Amino acid sequence: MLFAATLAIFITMLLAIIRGIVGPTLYDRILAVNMFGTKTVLLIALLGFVMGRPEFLDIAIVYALINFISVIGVLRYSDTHQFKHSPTLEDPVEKED
Amino acid sequence: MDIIITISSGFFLLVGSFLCFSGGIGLLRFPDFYTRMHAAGVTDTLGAGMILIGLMIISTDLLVFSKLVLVLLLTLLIGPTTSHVLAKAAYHNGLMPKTLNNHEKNNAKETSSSNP
Amino acid sequence: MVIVAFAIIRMKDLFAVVMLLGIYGLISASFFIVMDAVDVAFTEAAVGAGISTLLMLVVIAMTGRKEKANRHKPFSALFIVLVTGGLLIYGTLDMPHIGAVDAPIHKHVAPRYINDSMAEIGVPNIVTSVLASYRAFDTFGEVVVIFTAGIGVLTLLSVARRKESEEEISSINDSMHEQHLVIRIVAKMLIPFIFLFALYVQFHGDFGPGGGFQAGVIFAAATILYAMLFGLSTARKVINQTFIQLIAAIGVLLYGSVGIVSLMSGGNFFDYNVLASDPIAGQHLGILLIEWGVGCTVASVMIIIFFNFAGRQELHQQKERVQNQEPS
Amino acid sequence: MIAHLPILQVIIPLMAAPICLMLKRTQLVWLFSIIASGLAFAVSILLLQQVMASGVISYELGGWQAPWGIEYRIDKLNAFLLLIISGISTVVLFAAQTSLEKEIPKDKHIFFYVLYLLSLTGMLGIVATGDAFNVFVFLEISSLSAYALIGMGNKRQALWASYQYLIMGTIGATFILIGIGLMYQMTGTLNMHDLSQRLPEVEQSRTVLAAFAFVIVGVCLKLAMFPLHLWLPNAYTYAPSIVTAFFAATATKVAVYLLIRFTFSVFGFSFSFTHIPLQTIFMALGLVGIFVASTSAIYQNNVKQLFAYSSIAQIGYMIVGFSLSTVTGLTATLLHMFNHALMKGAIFLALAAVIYRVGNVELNNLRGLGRQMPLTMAAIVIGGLSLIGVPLTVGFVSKWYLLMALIEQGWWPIAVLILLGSMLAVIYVWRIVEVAYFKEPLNKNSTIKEAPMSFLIPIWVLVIANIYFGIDTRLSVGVAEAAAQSLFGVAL
Amino acid sequence: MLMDLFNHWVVITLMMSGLYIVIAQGNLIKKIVGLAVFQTSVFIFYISMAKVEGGTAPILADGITQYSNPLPHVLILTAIVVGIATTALGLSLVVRIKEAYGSIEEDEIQQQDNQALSESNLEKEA
Repeated sequence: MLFAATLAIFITMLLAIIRGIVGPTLYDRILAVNMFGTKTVLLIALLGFVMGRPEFLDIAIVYALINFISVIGVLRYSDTHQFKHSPTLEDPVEKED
Repeated sequence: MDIIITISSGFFLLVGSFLCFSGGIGLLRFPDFYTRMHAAGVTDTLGAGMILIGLMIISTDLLVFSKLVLVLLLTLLIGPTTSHVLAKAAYHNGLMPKTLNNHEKNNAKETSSSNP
Repeated sequence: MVIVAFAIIRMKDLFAVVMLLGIYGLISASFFIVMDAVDVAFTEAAVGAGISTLLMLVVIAMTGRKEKANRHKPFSALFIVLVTGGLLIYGTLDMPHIGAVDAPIHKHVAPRYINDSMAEIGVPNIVTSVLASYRAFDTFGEVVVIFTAGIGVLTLLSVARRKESEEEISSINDSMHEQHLVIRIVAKMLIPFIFLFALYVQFHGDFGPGGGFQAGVIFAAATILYAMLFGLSTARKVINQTFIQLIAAIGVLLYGSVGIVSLMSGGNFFDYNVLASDPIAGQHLGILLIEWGVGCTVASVMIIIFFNFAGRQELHQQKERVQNQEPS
Repeated sequence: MIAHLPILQVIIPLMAAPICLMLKRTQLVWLFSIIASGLAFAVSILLLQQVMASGVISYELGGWQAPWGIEYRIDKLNAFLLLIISGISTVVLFAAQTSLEKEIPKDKHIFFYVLYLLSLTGMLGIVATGDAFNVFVFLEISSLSAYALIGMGNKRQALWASYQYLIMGTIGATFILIGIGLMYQMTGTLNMHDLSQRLPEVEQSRTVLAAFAFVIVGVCLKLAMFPLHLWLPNAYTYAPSIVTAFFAATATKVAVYLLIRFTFSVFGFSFSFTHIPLQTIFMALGLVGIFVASTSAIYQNNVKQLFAYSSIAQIGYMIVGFSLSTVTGLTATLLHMFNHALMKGAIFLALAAVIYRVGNVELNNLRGLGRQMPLTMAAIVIGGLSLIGVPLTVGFVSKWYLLMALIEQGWWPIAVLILLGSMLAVIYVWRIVEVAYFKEPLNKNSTIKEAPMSFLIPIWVLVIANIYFGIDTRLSVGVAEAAAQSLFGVAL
Repeated sequence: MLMDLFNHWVVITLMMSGLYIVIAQGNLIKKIVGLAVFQTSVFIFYISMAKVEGGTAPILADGITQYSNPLPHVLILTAIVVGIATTALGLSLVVRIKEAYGSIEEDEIQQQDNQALSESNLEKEA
């Protein structure tokens, strides 16, 4: 049962990576990283149980924190003026497809 | 007694992983950024919660149980906040959501370009 | 993993590269977990995925996002890369297989660590016992490396700050407030918890994954979160520059003085058995002090590095704001 | 306390660095770092005497036996190196205070001394340690502080030079890390002495060959040997002149020591010279390095760049001596390390004095300096002469031993090439002499006074040492000879 | 047999891609990212060396006999910290270069340097 869950999580992470690489706008990539982060937290929790070593949960907590801080960092420094026009720059791309 | 535990944890794990999986697919297939946001945000918190509850049921000693509760609380707190901040920053920087009228404009453009 | 690496090569937009580097760090950390390297996964997650991505972001905010066209020289680079790659693959042909129990490294030095580290040092986490006692000098060298990096960044980036007046700080504070309302409330709840968690990791290093480095990095991550959300100037008021430099120096000195004390009382440089009455208590005391020294240095150096980078970034923003006002 | 000398050698400058950070006034920090460096120099002299008397000293850190804990192994080779490094650093520190006023902003002086002491610790740590991974850690300490120090130069090219040095240095260090990893995988131990005993068994496997190749390439990158020397000229030219004086005399020597330590002590003499045609490769690269570097030195306008290229040429001489793989060849290399440190130290310190007075070292700005700054220019001339290898100077001794080693092997054509190389050196030294003494100064009423005393004392200490060791070679040749024999005789 | 060494070959491809980025790409930040990729792949190489089949994480727990080797973990902890130190220093140099040269493209900086050099030669002849 645990193994099935780890497999599902692993596939979702792959999907997140694809979105991360393809993602047209800047915010798609941030979303992909955020989703990837939360999924890794789950993966580690599951691995902890699969491998029978419950100490892994400390790492899961750290993961969640670091993911939170890096997403905040990304957003905090992404609203400086260089990025102001670049999302709209990419916007026309958005509208065409 | 432990049969019930394994069944219920199995049930939670299955539902949780299905939710996460659907979130992943939603992330790829949805056309616009905000719809993807919706897919990812919802399944993140709910799917994670379900899996963690599933793990809690089969966890053996108290220390592991308390850590799992901690992780659950954290994900429930962090998940929505990050989605909120992400959406606000995106909107703030002028990423217009693809609303219905955009569609009409595009269709109008396509139809007008196609028929003359 | 490999997909991400090739994506980084192809990617032009620097911002995406940093994002992919974050993902790359996360994948390698989860790989370490699968490979039973718990402490390493801990540090890689906190440092590789967290701090380095943040630093890169601050630098990109200053230097612009787009990367110019590729250079014409990929062939000679490809040649060098292929030669080294070939040499490496040639080297791996005789390597013991992954997980082979009879590989030489498991026979010569390591069994002693595994079997009698409990008897000699009494610390369950073998990695911490090797890190802090058998090879304590390596970790001392490492603390000095971090200290050098902190001083290096200070020399390159430290900018003489003019004294901001009181109301200017509060004006920034208000503008920040209405901009990030939700996040500040959540952060107010989370930051004390993160500090507590950092201390837990610091003292938990003997039993589970954790120790000085990880605690220092988490502590610094919490301060960085505070500085990002509540404005750099308020953060500087909470932790001023000279105080942080002092703590970094004290951390290194604490670590070194543990060695000197064991030197004075007869043992060799990092010999903890001499510290207390019986050897085991001496080892515990030595490891605790060393972890504490490492934690102080790493936390203060990470804070120094981030404050300098963010300070320099704010300087840029003020310059740009001035430029925008002049022409318009 | 005598038993703990090996560790004190590294700990004194290391503990001095954070303490310097706490002291507030630069005057105090300068004095404190001179005391620390002087103590390190005294410890290295004591160590040398102890080693010459009682052979190899082994010091287990933390009380654990060799392969488990980290072990400091001092034999004649690294005691000799420790002496050179700490000696040069103490002398260079004397001139640091005055030279910094003109080159580094006031608030950064304390950071300069802290980084200076840290790079000194890194180098002493590399030379003293007997543990392979510890070499990597201290290598990082010395190179990180080197990047920061070079980055402090006041011209903007300093930043670019430091960046290039960082990229190449980190690649070199990571190559060494890969090499150590491969070696560890095949033998299971990190201690160099233990490695040298366990490597012969696994010598045939390809992994050890790959490990050897990686370590050698990594060290050659740090060594700025001919094909991999691109970072050195810019780094030494644009760095603050005190940093150039310190690094020119010591940094590359530490890398040569690493090369010798890995090929002779760790991999064993038989493996490294018979298995791979190391001899011919290094000989060829060394010779080509000498000629290319000397010719490019001739066309330089900036005198600091000129002597940076000449340093690459001198390293070429060391590589040629090393590639002979005979006792006299190795003695010639060790001797040349000692002599080159003295020569380059004197020349770059004198250039620091010129920069202090004139502001820059473009060749045409040195016109007529012979009369205005007689003592400094005399030091440069004597340093140049010993570079060429004129009798009665230190350079002559090392050239003489190199030629003897070559003739002993019967390769007299290479000996002729070496003499040709020194002729090239004559050309670029003559260029300076001609400009300084036989050209009239540009503006007649230029009031350039002689360099202050704080420069002249260290310069002339080095110049006198240059001449003294040219005549009385008991110390330098004796120790070099003994070290070479010990390397050939027993592997460590 | 092939499967066991597969892990090493993955590590080598990562190392080579990191090295390629450092050498071929012009942008200074891209070089530092390449350096980070290169160093992380070396860490993975060390850790995959330490794994023992069926061994668990090196934390002593009763009832478990087979542990994987703790020594490479210690080495890697040091190497990660060294990696982050080099990245931090490299990034601070990039910031200073951006201010001094106005650009972070390698060939533009080289061009500005050569220009400065040729100007100084010109005024020497004049």
